[in-house]
Amino acid sequence: MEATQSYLPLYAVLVSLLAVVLIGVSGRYPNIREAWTIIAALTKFGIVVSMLPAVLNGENIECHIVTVLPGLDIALKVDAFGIMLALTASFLWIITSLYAIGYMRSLNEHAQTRFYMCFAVALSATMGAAFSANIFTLFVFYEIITISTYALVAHEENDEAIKGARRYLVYLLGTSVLFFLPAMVMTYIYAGTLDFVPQGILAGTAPDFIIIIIFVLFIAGIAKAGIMPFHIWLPAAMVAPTPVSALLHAVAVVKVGVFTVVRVVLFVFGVDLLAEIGLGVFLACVASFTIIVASIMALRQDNLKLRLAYSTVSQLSYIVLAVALLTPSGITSSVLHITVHAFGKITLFFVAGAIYVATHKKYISDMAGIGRRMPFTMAAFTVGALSMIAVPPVGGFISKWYLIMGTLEADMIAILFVILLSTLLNAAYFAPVVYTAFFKKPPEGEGQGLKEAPALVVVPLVTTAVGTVILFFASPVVLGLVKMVVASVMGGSWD
Amino acid sequence: MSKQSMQRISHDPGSDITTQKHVIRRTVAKILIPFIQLFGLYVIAHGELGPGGGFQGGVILGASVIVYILVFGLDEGRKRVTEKTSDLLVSSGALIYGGIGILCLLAGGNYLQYNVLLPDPKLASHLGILGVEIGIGITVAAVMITLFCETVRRDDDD
Amino acid sequence: MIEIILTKYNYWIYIVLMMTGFYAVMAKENLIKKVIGLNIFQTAVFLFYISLSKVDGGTAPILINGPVVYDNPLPQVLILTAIVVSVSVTAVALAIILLIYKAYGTIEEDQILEMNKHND
Amino acid sequence: MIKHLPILLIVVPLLSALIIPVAGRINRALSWYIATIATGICFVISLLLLQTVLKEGSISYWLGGWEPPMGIEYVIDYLSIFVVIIVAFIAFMVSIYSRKSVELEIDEDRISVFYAVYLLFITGLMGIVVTGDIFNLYVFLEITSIAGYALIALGKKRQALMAGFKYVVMGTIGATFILLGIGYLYLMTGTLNIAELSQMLPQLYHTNAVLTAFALFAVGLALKIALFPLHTWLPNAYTYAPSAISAAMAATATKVGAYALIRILFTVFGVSFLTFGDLNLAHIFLFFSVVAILAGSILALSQTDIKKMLAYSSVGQIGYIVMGISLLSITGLVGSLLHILNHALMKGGLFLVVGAVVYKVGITNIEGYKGLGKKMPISMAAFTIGALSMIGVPLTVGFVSKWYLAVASLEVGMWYLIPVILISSVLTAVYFWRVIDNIYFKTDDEGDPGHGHGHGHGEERVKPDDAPAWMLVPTVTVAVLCIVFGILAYAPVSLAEKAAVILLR
Repeated sequence: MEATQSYLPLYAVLVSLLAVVLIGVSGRYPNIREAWTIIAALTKFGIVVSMLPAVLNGENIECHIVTVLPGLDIALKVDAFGIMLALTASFLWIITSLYAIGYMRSLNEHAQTRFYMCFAVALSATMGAAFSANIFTLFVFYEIITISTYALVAHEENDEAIKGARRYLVYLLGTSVLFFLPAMVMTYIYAGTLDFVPQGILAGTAPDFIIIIIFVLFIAGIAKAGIMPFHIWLPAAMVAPTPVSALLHAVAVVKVGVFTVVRVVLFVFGVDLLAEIGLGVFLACVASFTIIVASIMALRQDNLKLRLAYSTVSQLSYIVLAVALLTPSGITSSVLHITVHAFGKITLFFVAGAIYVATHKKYISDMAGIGRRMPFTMAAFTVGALSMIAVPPVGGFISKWYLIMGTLEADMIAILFVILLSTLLNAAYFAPVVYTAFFKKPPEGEGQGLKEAPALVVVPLVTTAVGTVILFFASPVVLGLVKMVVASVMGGSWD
Repeated sequence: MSKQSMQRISHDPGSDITTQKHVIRRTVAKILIPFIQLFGLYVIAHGELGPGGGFQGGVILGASVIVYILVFGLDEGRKRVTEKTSDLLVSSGALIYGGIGILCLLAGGNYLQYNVLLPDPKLASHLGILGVEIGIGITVAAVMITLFCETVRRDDDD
Repeated sequence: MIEIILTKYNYWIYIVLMMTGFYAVMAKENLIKKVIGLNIFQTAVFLFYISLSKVDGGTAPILINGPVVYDNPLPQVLILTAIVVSVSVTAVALAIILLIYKAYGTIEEDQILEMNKHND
Repeated sequence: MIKHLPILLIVVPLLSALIIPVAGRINRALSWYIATIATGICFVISLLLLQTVLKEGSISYWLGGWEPPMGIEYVIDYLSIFVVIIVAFIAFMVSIYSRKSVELEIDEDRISVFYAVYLLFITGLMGIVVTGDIFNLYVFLEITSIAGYALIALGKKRQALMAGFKYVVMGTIGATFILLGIGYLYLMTGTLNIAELSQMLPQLYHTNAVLTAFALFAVGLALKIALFPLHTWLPNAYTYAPSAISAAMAATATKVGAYALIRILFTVFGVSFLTFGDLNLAHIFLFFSVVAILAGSILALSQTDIKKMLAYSSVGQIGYIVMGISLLSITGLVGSLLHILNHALMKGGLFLVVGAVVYKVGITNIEGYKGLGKKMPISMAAFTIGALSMIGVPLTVGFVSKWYLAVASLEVGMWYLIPVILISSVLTAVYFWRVIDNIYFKTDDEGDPGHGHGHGHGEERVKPDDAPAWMLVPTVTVAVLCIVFGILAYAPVSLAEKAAVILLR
């Protein structure tokens, strides 16, 4: 695969950092401040898109920034896998920015300047993570995301928020320092490099038990992927304002988490090595456990955002499970699901926020009949839910299709049952919401008629819902990109 | 140590010693002090060849002033060697030492390499060491005086 | 055993002295006594150095006429410096004690610590 | 003049220290100018020396033109220049900073005394690093310590006096042990020149006298660098000293002590001595370093005073430095040297910020930091950088040294050190996060009812009121360097590597 040198990926990262400064300077003038956010989001998306043709041509765009220590470089590299996450995140940032403006203004939130600044930092770091050329760079951006989103989670500054934010920080920072970092050090010692290479760098460098230790440390260290028992931060982080939950906890943070897992599995260990030691099965078991348990926990939540949070935990493990199958279809599903789930889940979170803006309701049991008053919102919710359950013609179906193919390829029938069971559970916890919203009678005394959230809130969520559907019909386009990823990591043994 | 005994130390010895009954002490001190000082200078000046030197001579010089203060009181002593003077002496003594070192540098030698100071290296060494000893002597004497005065001073003002 | 004690008596003396001083530093509450202990502690080491320089039958290291057996002058010079250091330490310590007395009205360590506890 | 740079490094601050009392009598303001110019010159000299050393290798200077081992020799090699630059830079920064800070914290009539003693302190530090004579090292160590005692006792609170006294006692005991150790080495070899000692000692490794000397050095230096459990003088000393001095001492004094430890362990005794007998002597240090790292972090957790918290954190960080030393590998030593630099930058910066808060708000307890993020945004940003660096977040200097230490401990097969480093990093994160939380996410409710939890555009109403530029500039410079050397770590690493290779030869 050829590589071209270019500063484009660096610009993609820096655009939003520049925006941070501009946002901070113009904090006094909300309109200008938010204009900067939008401009930065559009520019970023533009830059990412401009790199797409080259990537589709099979080129990698590389950008070496600085050598911190011999063997420790900050370097960016755009490949097919990275650009998928980058495209998803930068596109959704545009929409989320619009949504955030509507949401924050409607609720007249405080400290909005800080909010937008941290938001932009988190996005920069997400781009950086997507384009990281080695574990070290990825680790750096991973930590930047944690720290910048801490401020967003603690945004409300009340006791609950501080407590939730602290738990968030302790889990994410703690695991990354305690497990991720030593895993990185060990990788460096044994492999002598930290670069991502499509077939892995660890093969043949260390005895099996060391590989196992490193693997377990990596999986435990990447708490952002929400694998149990390191998922607790995710529900705790739901105290954040909804746009934060939406973008960061359905897209940026958790997606960087699973992205990192997939990166590490495919580009550090390599499919062959893991298959040889049998670590894929281990990871699949952990992920299956998480899928089932998180789904059951989601069933028990009455707070809509919490239910979505547990649903996220379970969906993230689909991605991990898929890659753990170590088969072409599994990896396809994994990479695809990162994007598909992002669109679906962000819609759902947008809806939760819209309901809160319009009616200040948080609990599902209070939402009886709300679908009549907020038809667009709840329709979008239904689309999102369908995507989670994987019903055609919504994007979720495609990735689950490949997942099931993957289990068959890998000959793991047990996993197939897990998937089927969890699909039922998904349906079980989303259906009541839809039912309550549309078919239950609203309580007495509540007004009738349309009471949608402001347009700036509703338009984005409808857009993402439509996006979910488009993903289904446009799946051949996306799959083209995914197949490039799969081809590279399978070492050409797959057509 | 009790509070009273501390006060006795910081008590100005001048107030009751200046009375007539201490006439013997005062007379003896007046006779002795010049000789003590002369001896101090002797010791300083012979530091380069014989036993002695700036430290020892400086202490002896300082002691002479301390004797004076013990006998005539702090106020009287501070009139002779004011705070300003002793501070200046502390610095200037050490500056003489440092300055000679710098002179050696300027003359093209290493720091404190006296023999480059004059055409005759032997003479230069002698003079250089003598100068340094004088500087040290001044500093040590002044430090002794300052330390003593600071210790016995009674601080009513703060 | 006896021989060791007798021939290395300078070591024994310095160790006994040193520990005496150390004891005073540790055990005495009075700050001035602590400083005295500190001085004894240091002086013991000076004594050790000086005893190192002694050459049997040597004279003071002053060259008068011709070569004679004389003591090693270097440790003595070193200790001269060390004494200056020690005097400076004592001076600083005493100055601090004076200030402590002014601030607390006592120089007993236990009382001072008690007062500090109440202050915090 | 290049030839004379090593001695100028000492003479310039020394003579300036002597001029200050005189000049201070003419005009008080002069003392600050002299101190700043002197430390500035030192910094320039150290840079010139760095250039020379990089070009020519080590430099030797014969004091008074006497040839070593007869005369005193000043040697500047890679290790010395590494530390010299740190000391000179921090000294310069702290001098600039002092202008305002000292004005507030020191009585007016003591200001020139302060600067004079401060320069003496720097003189001593420079001397320790530059000298090639072990007795001279002792003398400079004591000059530094005595100046340090006086500086600490200059603190405003009366507890400063007791802290200073405690430091006098502990410091003097340590110094006396070192003196005694020097005596034993002289007894065995008849020389005081470090280079000559290192050549003569290998034949004497088996003697008890050399072992005794080693033990005495170990204890004495452990006291000077405040290695747990001999750290007891440090917390109070740093807490009650004037702010500028807390910063200067935290950033330089223990670092130079660590330099002395490295010099004596590796150059004087030699690495083969440590593993010569049945017992690996380095393991003793290793044990105490682990205890220090953990105990320092845990003790720091329970503090309510921020200066004390930083002081205990220093105890832990010294553990890191000693750990790197006692691994006896090049990577470990590089980590140790890097941590000397890095900790000087981050802890120095943190103490500078604390001083700025004292200047503006007058408090040092952690509770009082509530809402300061809006009041003093620049200072607090510097604090945050320092804190992140202490935690060891990548792209800050703290990460680089921890990385080296972790790699080194794996290299020598001591994987069990990794959890120690990690746990202490987590603890560090916890105790710093308490402060960060107060700074950015809590508001001072009693302070001003106008802001606080009010929704709307509350944040625009708090007027930033940061420290004066004289304090901000050095603080920010140090903080920025925390990041610069975190990213461009290659520069210090290459120098440290050169030093480590020579030391472990």
